[in-house]
Amino acid sequence: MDLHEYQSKYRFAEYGIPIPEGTVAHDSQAVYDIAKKLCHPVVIKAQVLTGGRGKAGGVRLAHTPDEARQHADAILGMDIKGHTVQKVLVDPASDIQAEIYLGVTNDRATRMPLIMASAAGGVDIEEVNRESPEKIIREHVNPFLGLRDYQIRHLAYGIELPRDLWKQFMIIARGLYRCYTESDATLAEINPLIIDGGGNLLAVDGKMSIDDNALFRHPDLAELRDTSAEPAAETQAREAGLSYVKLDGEIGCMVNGAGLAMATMDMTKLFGGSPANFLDIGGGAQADKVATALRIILADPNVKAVLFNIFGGITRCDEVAKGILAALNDVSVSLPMVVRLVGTNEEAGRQLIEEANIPNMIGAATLADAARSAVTAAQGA
Amino acid sequence: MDLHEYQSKYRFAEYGIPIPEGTVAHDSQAVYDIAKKLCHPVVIKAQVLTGGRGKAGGVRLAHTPDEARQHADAILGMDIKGHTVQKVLVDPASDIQAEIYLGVTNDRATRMPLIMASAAGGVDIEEVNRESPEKIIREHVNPFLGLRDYQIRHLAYGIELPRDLWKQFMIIARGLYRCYTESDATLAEINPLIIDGGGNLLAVDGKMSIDDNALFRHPDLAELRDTSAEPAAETQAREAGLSYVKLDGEIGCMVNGAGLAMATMDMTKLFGGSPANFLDIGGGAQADKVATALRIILADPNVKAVLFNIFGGITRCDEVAKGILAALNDVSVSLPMVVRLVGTNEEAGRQLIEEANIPNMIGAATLADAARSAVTAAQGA
Amino acid sequence: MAILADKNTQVLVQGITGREGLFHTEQMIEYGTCVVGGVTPGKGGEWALGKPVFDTMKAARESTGANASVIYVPAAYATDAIYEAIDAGIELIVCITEGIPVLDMMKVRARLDQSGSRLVGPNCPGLLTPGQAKLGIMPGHIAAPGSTGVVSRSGTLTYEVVYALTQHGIGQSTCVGIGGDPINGTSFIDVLQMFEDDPQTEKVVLIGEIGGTDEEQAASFIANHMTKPVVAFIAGQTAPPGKRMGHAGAIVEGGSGTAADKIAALNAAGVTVAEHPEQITELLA
Amino acid sequence: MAILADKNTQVLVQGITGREGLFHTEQMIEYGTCVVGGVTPGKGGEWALGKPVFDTMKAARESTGANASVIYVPAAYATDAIYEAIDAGIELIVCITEGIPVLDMMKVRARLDQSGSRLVGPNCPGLLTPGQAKLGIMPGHIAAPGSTGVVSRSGTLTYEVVYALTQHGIGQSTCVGIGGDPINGTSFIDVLQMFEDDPQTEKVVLIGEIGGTDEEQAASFIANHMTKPVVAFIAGQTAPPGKRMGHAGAIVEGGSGTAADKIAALNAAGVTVAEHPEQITELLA
Repeated sequence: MDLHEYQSKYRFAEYGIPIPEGTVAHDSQAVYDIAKKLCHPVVIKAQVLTGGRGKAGGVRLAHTPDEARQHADAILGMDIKGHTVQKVLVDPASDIQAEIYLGVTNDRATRMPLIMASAAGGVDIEEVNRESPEKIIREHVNPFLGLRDYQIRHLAYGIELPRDLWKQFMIIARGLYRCYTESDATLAEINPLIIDGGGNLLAVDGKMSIDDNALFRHPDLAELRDTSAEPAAETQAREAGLSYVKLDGEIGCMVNGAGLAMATMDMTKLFGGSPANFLDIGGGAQADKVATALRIILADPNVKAVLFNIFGGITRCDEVAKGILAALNDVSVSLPMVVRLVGTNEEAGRQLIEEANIPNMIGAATLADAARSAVTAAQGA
Repeated sequence: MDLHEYQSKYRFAEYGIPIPEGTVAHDSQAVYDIAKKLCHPVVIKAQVLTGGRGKAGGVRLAHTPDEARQHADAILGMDIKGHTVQKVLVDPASDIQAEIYLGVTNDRATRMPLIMASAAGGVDIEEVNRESPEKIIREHVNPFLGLRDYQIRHLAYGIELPRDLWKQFMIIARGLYRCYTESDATLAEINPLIIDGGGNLLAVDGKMSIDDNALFRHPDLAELRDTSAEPAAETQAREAGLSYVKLDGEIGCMVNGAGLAMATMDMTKLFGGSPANFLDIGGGAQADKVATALRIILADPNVKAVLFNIFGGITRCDEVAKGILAALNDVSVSLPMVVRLVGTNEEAGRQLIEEANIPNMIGAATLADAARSAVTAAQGA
Repeated sequence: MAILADKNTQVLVQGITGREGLFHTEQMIEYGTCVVGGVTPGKGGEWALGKPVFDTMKAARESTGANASVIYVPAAYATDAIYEAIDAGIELIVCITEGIPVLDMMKVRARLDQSGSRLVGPNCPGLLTPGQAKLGIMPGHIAAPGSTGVVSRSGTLTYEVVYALTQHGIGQSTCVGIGGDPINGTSFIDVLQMFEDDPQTEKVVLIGEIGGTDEEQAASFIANHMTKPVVAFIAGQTAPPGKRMGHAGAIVEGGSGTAADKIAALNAAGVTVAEHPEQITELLA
Repeated sequence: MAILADKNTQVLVQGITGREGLFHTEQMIEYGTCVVGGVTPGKGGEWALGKPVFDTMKAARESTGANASVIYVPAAYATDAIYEAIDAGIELIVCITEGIPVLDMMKVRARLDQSGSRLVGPNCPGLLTPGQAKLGIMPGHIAAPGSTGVVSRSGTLTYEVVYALTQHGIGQSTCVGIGGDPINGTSFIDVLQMFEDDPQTEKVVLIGEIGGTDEEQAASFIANHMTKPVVAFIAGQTAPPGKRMGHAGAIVEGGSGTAADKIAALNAAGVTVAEHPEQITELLA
């Protein structure tokens, strides 16, 4: 789960990290008031859970409250990569002398937390990593010992941080690491961490991602989830215990198991189509879950055909077929549907689907057949 | 540093461990008031930092406030192994159905914390350990992972704790372990942890020792030190940075280094004497430290002779000699003194001592000579 | 022979009296797995499916002499169950549980590295040695004994492949689901090494997916240390970067971990990569 | 030959610009120890006693190629210094610092066990290979080269013994103070093994004290694994139980750890135990 910039920064502040004294606003009048109160040039920043808002015009500098209001009018409601801007953060503009990157993440390869710093902050750190990886100083953290002061010094030394800022940097890095572990984050980064005109460090932009698996022990963080910012279908799916990701294609996929779902998506591509979504309905195939999944798939106007690919393992295929048929009593589907059932009792399952004799539903024996049929059906629809 | 029973139990309570709702009192009127308020039979317990208070009559049951006052009169001011009782804990008497032992300590051999439980609580656990070690269930704790619930269950299972008490026991054991680590304790024990008439667990007696080396990060615990309960000389020594332990013999020892100090004590015994103290003056031998040490030694009326044994390593023996002589200007010593200086510049050091021509001070070349002389001097004094 | 488990493996079930645990224990027993007991705290002394239930793994291990365990306990308690199994000296621990936080798994891995235990999973279907033993939730009847080893990060995708193999007369030595989480106990390389050393195994199927660099590491291992032929499949070629596809491990992180990178690495290592799961059977023939 | 350190050992001093660090570094250099630099956070780039000062051990190690370090930093920072030295890949770490909390040392030990580093100390005088190198605070001139190895938990008591040996013409291969804390990096057994393996060492002096069971373990090791003669001395025969005698390690805990027990164990192992320190010289002759 990703946090907004303002949520991340407010959380950083709880760990002693200095942030600009900004405020979130939902309308331009509030932006005007905040700018007036700050009595300082302000930056108005779109709060959306996606990258590239700067290029999209979602970050603007205003010298007067009036200008702030105008910018807010422009930004609020703006669409950035499919996300509608519903709130902005109004921060006092900073006098930026230098931009540093500081981030903690999970390193899968070493199975340890990794803290990274770079003097080349303010830009996309992945680009820095690709183009000049030596500009990123890295320290792996022993999960039992936590981040040690000497590791922070190693970072400060590596990025050639002026000696008089080491103490501030130490407090910030310690805070960021504690924030990362105590939040069960998979990413906690400050970019940029600036040196301002007064020679102080300030976390001007921040980002956090929380481990979804750990939300059960962080009810306060779980509450920060901004469902208004995510497609309604994803919210609906999560609440139903389905795993759903919207994509751009025309073939709606309903599969049990994440790996099989990805393989099914890949298969539609292989045969010249393209998947409209990733959707894992999990174990079994109870009618109500199938029905919810169908509704979510059909709500996507791009979808031209639906592909069911269910492996009957512990749950038998005849039961799965019954689940699908029961769901179709609830949800009316006019689009073509391709059903592939495989595994235990697959013959019986297929027979049930055939006997139901649903005109817009066809069976398939192999995954290749199923994908081919779905692509053909989508093209014909 | 040892904590009093009441200090230990109050601390346990902060970690969710149930304790009797008792109060500490310094005089018998307060004891009367507490007993009256509790409206229940009470136990009056001497708070002294030594064992065996029960046998000494320092723990008594009272059924009425008047009886409580009488017992308090008897206990307050009592001498228990050299400690004067200055306060008592007044606890409501418990209905004891069973007595359990539960303790956490550092196990030097495995270098891990060790948690132990026994159904044979209420008595000296070291005796249980000697006589029937199988009655003590032990779990070593990985210092990085902390005490895990399954380890607590292993203890509960091992001591055959009734199943309906497991949940309470879990909370208590978790609390005790947290209390142990967060206090940097070397020992945290509940003995007995009783099952009362209502079928609940209750920590009726408790004991904690804190790692002196860790007090720098526990100012709250450092403040709990009860200097009124320890011999004045030990307080004085600690404040001067000396390491001092009073013993029963007649030869006052002043040595630099703990190992050498113990060897010196042993040596007096070997030659038929006995040490009045352990005293390590640490590195070097500045005049003011020597003077303080001398005052502490001389304050002990049993002391009949003083033995200096100083190894001049980094500090040269002539400097040590000067320090001793300067201290003698401050402190007048009428008892016989034996001085042995060994190591760097020992000749020069000895010469200085001889030239000072102090009538009651004699030099010695070897440790054996020094000890023999001191024993003879003490016997003659 | 086979790898990891066979008919002599003596299995304890952690969480045996839970809904999941009970259901799958029954399936394991039906399959012929030597289940010797189980653990559910607070239920020691009871019986489940004719097997003794213990309060702690230590007691269970001492009473039964088991050398393996399968964990079916909720995520909040699963790491404790793993540590308990390690402390009890269990050699093979299979953790089915899904949803263990990453930071917890980092500590589990560090603890495992200092122990004599092997962990398979978490968030995995477990493992199956056809005709001998089933530790986990793989449907037993889809498999058949043979000489092809299967190792996978996936669940139903593995079943799909194993079932296809069986239907085409290609039996399996052992099928191992290592799990889809970013940090797990056993890697592709660990299992590949075992297959390489196992006389029964002649060919290997590797089923990977996007995210992380396990497949790339496997490719390098295959190139340098394996003599047996490997056929691979990588799921997630159409997954967009940065999105979580069900498995916590299946996030394409910053340019690395894409299907294309993995396929390229495997091809470079001389591994045949199937275009789709059903092609695996052809490529093995 | 000798053990642990010789004239080729390249030493970094952690806390080189502190009062203690500076004083003892000077003494170490004077003795001929190959000190190649030091670390004091925030003073990187400066020089101390003609040696370069670095901000971090990693930088110091990379610049100098040092393989040993001596730590003279206050107790509150000493564990961090140890971890830093381990992470920098230092093979021999000598920690002089006194007063490190026991719980911290438990973690240090667990970390050490997974590393390639050896720690001597903390709360120790360090080690001395006469005529070659001095890592710590032992007065250099009290020792002389020879074939007797000395290992001790004590400070000045060690000096006393070493000095007596030297005065009686008995030179030392290496003198090692392992420190008086309840938990330390190197045990008697570790050092005894090294002396047993060291061709230069012919006899060994072991100086123990009350508390713990290190001497008992040493006795069992000597009985089973040592061919070279060992003479021992145990301090603290007159210490009352339960009282802390300066060293945190010197507490007689619950009946075990007494001098009598230790002497009995050593005697049973065939070790000659001196009645007093000065007798050691006689017993060695």
